[in-house]
Amino acid sequence: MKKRFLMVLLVLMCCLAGGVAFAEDSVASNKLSLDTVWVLIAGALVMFMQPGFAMLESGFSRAKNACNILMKNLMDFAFGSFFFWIIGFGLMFGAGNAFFGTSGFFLHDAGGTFDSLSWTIVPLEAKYFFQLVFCATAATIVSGAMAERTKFTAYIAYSIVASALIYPISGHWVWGGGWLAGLGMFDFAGSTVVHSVGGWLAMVGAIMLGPRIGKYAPDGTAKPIPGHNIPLGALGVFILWFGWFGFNAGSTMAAVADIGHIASTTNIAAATAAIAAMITSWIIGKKPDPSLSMNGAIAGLVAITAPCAFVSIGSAALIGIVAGVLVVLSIIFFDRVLRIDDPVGAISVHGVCGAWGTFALGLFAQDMFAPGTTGNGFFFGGGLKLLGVQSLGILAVFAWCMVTGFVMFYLIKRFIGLRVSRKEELRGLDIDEHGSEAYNGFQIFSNQ
Amino acid sequence: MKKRFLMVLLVLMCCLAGGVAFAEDSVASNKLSLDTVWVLIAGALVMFMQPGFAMLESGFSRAKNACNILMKNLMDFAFGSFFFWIIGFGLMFGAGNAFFGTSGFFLHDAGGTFDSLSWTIVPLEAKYFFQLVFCATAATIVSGAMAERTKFTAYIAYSIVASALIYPISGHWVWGGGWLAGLGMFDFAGSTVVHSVGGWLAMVGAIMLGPRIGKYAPDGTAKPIPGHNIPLGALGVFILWFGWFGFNAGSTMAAVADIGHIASTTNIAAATAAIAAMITSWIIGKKPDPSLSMNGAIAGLVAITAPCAFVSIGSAALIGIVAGVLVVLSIIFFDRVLRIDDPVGAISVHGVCGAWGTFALGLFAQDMFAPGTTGNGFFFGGGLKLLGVQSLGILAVFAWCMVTGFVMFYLIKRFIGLRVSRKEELRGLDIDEHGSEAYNGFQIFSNQ
Amino acid sequence: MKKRFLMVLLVLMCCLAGGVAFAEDSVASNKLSLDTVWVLIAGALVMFMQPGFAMLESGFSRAKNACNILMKNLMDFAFGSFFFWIIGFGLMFGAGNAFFGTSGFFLHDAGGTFDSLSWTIVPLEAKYFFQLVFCATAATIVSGAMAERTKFTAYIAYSIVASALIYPISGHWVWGGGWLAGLGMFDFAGSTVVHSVGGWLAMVGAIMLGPRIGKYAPDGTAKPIPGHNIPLGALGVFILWFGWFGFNAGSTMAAVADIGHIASTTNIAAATAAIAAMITSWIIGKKPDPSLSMNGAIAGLVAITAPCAFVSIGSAALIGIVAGVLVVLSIIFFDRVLRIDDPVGAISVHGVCGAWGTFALGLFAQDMFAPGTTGNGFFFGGGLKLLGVQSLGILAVFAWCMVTGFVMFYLIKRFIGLRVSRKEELRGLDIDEHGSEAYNGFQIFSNQ
Amino acid sequence: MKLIIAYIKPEKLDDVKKALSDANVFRMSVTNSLGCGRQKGYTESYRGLTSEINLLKKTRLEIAVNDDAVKTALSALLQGAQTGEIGDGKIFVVPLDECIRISSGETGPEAIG
Amino acid sequence: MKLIIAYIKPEKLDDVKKALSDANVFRMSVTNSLGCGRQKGYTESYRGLTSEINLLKKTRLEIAVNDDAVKTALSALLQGAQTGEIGDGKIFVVPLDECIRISSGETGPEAIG
Amino acid sequence: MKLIIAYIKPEKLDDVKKALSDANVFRMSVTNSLGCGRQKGYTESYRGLTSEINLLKKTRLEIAVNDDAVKTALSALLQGAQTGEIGDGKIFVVPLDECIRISSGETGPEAIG
Ligand SMILES: Nc1ncnc2c1ncn2[C@@H]1O[C@H](COP(=O)(O)OP(=O)(O)O)[C@@H](O)[C@H]1O
Ligand SMILES: Nc1ncnc2c1ncn2[C@@H]1O[C@H](COP(=O)(O)OP(=O)(O)O)[C@@H](O)[C@H]1O
Ligand SMILES: Nc1ncnc2c1ncn2[C@@H]1O[C@H](COP(=O)(O)OP(=O)(O)O)[C@@H](O)[C@H]1O
Repeated sequence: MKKRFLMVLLVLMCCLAGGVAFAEDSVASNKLSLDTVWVLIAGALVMFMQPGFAMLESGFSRAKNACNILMKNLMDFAFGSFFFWIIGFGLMFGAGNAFFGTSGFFLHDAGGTFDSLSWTIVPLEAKYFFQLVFCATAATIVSGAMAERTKFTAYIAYSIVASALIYPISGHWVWGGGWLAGLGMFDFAGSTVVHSVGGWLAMVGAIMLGPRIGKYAPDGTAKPIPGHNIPLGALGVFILWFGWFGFNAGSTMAAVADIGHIASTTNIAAATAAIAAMITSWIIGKKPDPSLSMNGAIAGLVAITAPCAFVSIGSAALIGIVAGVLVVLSIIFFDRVLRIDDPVGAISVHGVCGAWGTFALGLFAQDMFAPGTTGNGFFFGGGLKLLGVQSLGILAVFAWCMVTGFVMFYLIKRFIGLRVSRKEELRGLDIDEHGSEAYNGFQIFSNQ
Repeated sequence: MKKRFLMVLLVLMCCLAGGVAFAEDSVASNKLSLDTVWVLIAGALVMFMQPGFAMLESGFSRAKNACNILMKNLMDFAFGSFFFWIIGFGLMFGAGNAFFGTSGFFLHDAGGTFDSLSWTIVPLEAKYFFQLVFCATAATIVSGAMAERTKFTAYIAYSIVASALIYPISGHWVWGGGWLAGLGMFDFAGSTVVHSVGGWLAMVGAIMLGPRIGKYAPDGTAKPIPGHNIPLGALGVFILWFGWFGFNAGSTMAAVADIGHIASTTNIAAATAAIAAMITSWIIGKKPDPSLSMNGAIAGLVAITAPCAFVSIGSAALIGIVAGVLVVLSIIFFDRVLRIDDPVGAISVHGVCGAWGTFALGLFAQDMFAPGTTGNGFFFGGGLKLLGVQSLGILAVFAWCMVTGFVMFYLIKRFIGLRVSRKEELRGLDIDEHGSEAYNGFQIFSNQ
Repeated sequence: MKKRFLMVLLVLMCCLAGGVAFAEDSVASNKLSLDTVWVLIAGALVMFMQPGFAMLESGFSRAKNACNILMKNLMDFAFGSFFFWIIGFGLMFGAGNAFFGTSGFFLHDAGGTFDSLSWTIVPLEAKYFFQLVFCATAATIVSGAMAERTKFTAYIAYSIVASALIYPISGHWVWGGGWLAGLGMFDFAGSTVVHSVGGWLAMVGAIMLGPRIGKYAPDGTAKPIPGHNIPLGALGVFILWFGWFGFNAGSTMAAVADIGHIASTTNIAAATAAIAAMITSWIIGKKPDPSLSMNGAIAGLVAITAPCAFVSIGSAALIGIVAGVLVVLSIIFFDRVLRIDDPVGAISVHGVCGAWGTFALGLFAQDMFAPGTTGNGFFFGGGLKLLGVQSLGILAVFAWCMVTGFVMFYLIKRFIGLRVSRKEELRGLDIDEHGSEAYNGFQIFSNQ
Repeated sequence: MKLIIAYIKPEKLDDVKKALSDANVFRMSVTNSLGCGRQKGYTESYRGLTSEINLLKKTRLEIAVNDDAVKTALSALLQGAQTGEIGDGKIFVVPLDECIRISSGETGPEAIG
Repeated sequence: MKLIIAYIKPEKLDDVKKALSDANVFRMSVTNSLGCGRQKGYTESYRGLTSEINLLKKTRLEIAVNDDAVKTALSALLQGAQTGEIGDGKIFVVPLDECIRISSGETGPEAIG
Repeated sequence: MKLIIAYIKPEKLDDVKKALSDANVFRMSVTNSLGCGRQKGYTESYRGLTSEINLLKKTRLEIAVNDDAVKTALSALLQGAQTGEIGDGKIFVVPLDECIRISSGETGPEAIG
């Protein structure tokens, strides 16, 4: 029966083309089909980053909380898909003011509603699908930093607010034709729009929760709480790296030859960042640390997300190296100096390196890669203007996340409660929140 | 050397086009290439659902049977690939009568043999590859319901019969130009053709096997037998969700802009079903159950498979909600009332929700999405006709699977033996069937 | 801001087309875009084979070395990405002599530098990305054979030398317009160029390391050292199978309809090889062995890699069957007769079956699949010429790997040290090399 | 007071627990262990190599009881675990000098139950 | 000499180790075990079916001490593990006839520490 | 009858089993445990933070023997497990009041083997 369906589609396409000759019509329809195929595949790859995060986060925390983390990752995607359809997409891309969209809820296009996305010819629903998986990425980042002590209901509430309101609004500023876009800020695939938003919300969440029991000795020294399944975590990292080709190269939202360049910059930044993080951890800790090296790879990917289309492979390698060093130092800084307990390093990886990547765009951008857009960055003679706007964007989004994050988590704390009881935390969230065990039958030491 | 190869290909294509001018020729060849690329990628995504099932099924059963389940999943795909090439594809799509194809074995095209697939322009082998991975999906569903007690040889025998005969024949009715297609039944990507077939065969298998030792107390109350590796199961669920974009959107078998719509309906149904299943499990069991919520996501995907191209996003959300509630109730019903032991819930997820999805097509279809095909469903003023045909299709396939399933499993029981010995079941199938252990060195309680 | 970027791109494309009419221009640009999309997606799939190897190798070795293997797999890809950009790609595809390229380092194209890749129209960076992931595949194969006893620093050194020098140079001979290409050797996607290189280097490494403690009893009999996580290994196998569709079908480096054929031959060879390996292991060991069956699937994929575009589905099935039998016999031969300790079977899977696949091309090739390239193989009346050249290629690459492998590992042994201490090996490399444990909290027997 | 250590077949744990609780013995501690007894092992193979597994999986119980309860506990254990086949397991009885309930500090016979 | 077997709450292990080392007891062996005591279990559910988990996770310590050290060891154990709640655990003291240090072959009281 | 409890290095298990079977001791039960002895631990690091691991992995054997076999069993254990280094492990011998073979109900010395 697909047969009849396809024929009708064909006829429809011909109709769309009106009086135009057949050959031209097909050229255009081929282009449309190709762009849609590319956006859809890239979107599916980004969707696949969800298990990447789920495996990474559960592998890097303790066995007794594994089910809980998996449920959070599954459910934030489910709720996000729903609420981004109802509200988020409209707020982000619908016609409105410089601060948020005021139309386009339920994907309702009253004509011109989604002009902010008219630069890509793919159908509206393809746009929604692609943007949705980005939203879900931002939302899911937070679960890692809040792992092992957050109430399940509180997390659900957070994920709805973040997908429906917080992420779309700051997203509107940069990608929805809002005020930051107007000022000339660039963030190709979302170092700031996606990752920093996730990272900063993660920071607020981790602060308001406080550290896990046993994380800090009475004298304040940090203690390691090792992850229970490093192979699972490593799988997550590789899946994320894989999905990132959809994330960055797909952000063209059109099938253009330029995606070869983007894939190369993306890959090299991840590679150099992994190397740099490994070496940094080696110097600091005397041994090459697996989990920090893996964080390094992700940090490089986060950092190259904003500039991937605007910088050379060499610049990308440098951006990656800085991200790799930065992420290790930042993790140690948050862990030991600020004493914010972030089990998987989400704040440093996504918040800090997202900011670095956005800033690096202002340093390394070269006009030749996308003539007439970013212009040259600081290192290529472009002066401080671009750098200034980028910095402003970083700060604005930081401030936005701080304020809304604190309000949101405060209200959740007040009305739902943010943290599980001491007893529940000691026994593990899996049992009390879900009545489940992740590894039934395995004999596991549970003295933490 | 690929160079020479490519040049030759180019020349060949030009020849194919005959006297047509170059521009037109390339438009057509671009279309052909694009369609083939899309079908191939979608097919690879569907193939990737194999590890999705393998991880889900092994994670949701006990450690002592993990190798066995993995072997079954690997081998049913291997045997399926082989026998679908030899027999299955011809039976399903070859020219023949209203009940099965009688030609096209070994992909032999005698000219017009595969007219039932002429609505897609991709090469025959691309069609075979894409249809093969669908066949393998149907076959592999059964291993979950029959897990932890089926003889390996019996399962191999089953998988050959199912891939070579049972699946292709009912598939012919709907997709191969058979009698159900003639009546006007629609099943876009296979809620019935693929999933229900798998689910109903799973039911027959589970009935004929009987429950696992310890599943039912002497008084008949069902006891939980928890899965041993929920993170692995969750990974499987995410992989399936990912692969489903190939499953549904790829079923266009052509690169058309419509795939954006299909991806959106597919995703929203999975999301709402996961939410609905979680809430249902929460109400019934006082806590949000991870494995049921995961089943929910898959149930939503199964349900939206038939109608994905014909319904709105809103309808898809509703279809998902019903699927999510239904799957939990159905699992409990099969488990406690019918006392059919289905370790991973395959019957409810694929059988029941496959039927629901096919039925829902008759309720929610709207003519506007594929004009001239389904027409409007019951809720959009289309009356009961479509609903009737859909119901007939559901019942016909159900009956087909019952009859052939019982005959097949009866013969297997007779001549090979269906179930392992009590001792083997207690010790685990890994040791007696494969001489292996899944988690060597791990200390695992084995008191079940 | 992507909007502005896209517009500019559009304008650029129009400019590129110069005076050509719009319709034709778009046909060409569509073709370019489509080819690039295909190459990029295929490349991403091949990149995804990295976690495939990582999961397979860590799952098939012991828990105490899991982190170490994962780190090796992560880091060889990171270092490979970097050094293949700097040196490797130029050596392999840059203009030079019959033995290696002498230009094109840092992807610098001085005009005509990369003529050896001019048969594909995708942008240079897309070519780099695609070739890079092939290089990384070759490099990562070795870690499996050297698992559980190699020093981390030694492995890093190996991976740099292999990605920067050894792989690119023999690659140049076949794919870079070197002397083997000149003689008419064919290796479509790299049975020899990629897999045999990895396999033979793995052999040299395993020989120079010596077997793991406890692998051979004092009387020389081989003892099993079972892998610790077979589900993880199985996941790796499925991921590899999935990624292989990118590996083989993507090696067209152009979106052509022929990829349907390639996907079909690739899949059937994997399937028949898995079946053949299972049956062989069944006959020899009385039970169907999971890890050998999984090796069988990979062996089939390796074998079909060279001939996938040049042989029929039937021939592919035969090639797979031979590969499946061969790999089991070879593993046993290396294990018991040669007493080379190869924990995951990398030598047999990649070295031996890579050679078999390259040879099989000379047997089964048929002119009709790529007219004017390979011509007919021996079984189709093509005589011994092709077979001779293929054999020469196999031997030349074997010799190259032996010589360079021994020199490289000798120097590493001399200056870095190749093997960890006895104590470290007994306690596990995770603790002494990385200060980590893979499964924290799990109670694991560690008496091996 | 005695400390009873019993090795039983894993699949018998539920029966044993039932038999014990019928005999009013509710306290116990369970671990798993690998046992080498009269029961023959089985063969495992991996990648074509076989090895004799003669360490079989057993469940280990530790039950501290008062002297007057030893007999009933032992017969309950026997009843729950016995099938008559080789591999049913073993019971060891060790003298117990002292028993302390940590929560209350109680000692001796009162602390056992 | 005595062999002390203690079942404690897993999360108390660090406190217990500290209390013991303060009392100059440095040697011990730790396993985990499932325990059935007075403490009530909790309910687990899986796929809509619930089961009462009455085997709770406990940490098991084995500490061999000389006769003169038994008292201090026991009070250290109590101090480290006690919260006063049900579920704090149990301590069993078993007579120890002999102790041998494998490395040196030393026996008796010298070998314990 | 005695119950011998031995903590040995994991990698010595095969040697010990061989030595025991040479001494005609075939029955035993094996678990793994974490041990705190004289042997120094090692340092583990995770995400830049280090922690001293002083609970080392040991294999724990439980062997019930008749009084006349104690000596041979002990010397076999020593022979199989001894390297002379710190960390070789410890052996504890505990009096065994009773032993019952579950399958047959046999008790005492006959039941041990
Ligand atoms: N002498 C012993 N010392 C320690 N453990 C023993 C001894 N004899 C038996 N066991 C334990 O009891 C388990 C059951 O022993 P088995 O020989 O199978 O019992 P039976 O002799 O009653 O058939 C063994 O696997 C082992 O764990
Ligand atoms: N009689 C006994 N025999 C063996 N183990 C026991 C016994 N009594 C208690 N235990 C162990 O001690 C643990 C703590 O027991 P529990 O009843 O919770 O302590 P309390 O009675 O001090 O509250 C139990 O989980 C069990 O492992
Ligand atoms: N007093 C003790 N009580 C309980 N277990 C002990 C005791 N002494 C040693 N052990 C166990 O024996 C193991 C070996 O002890 P160790 O000090 O390394 O031996 P040695 O003193 O012979 O070098 C320890 O890891 C611990 O498991």
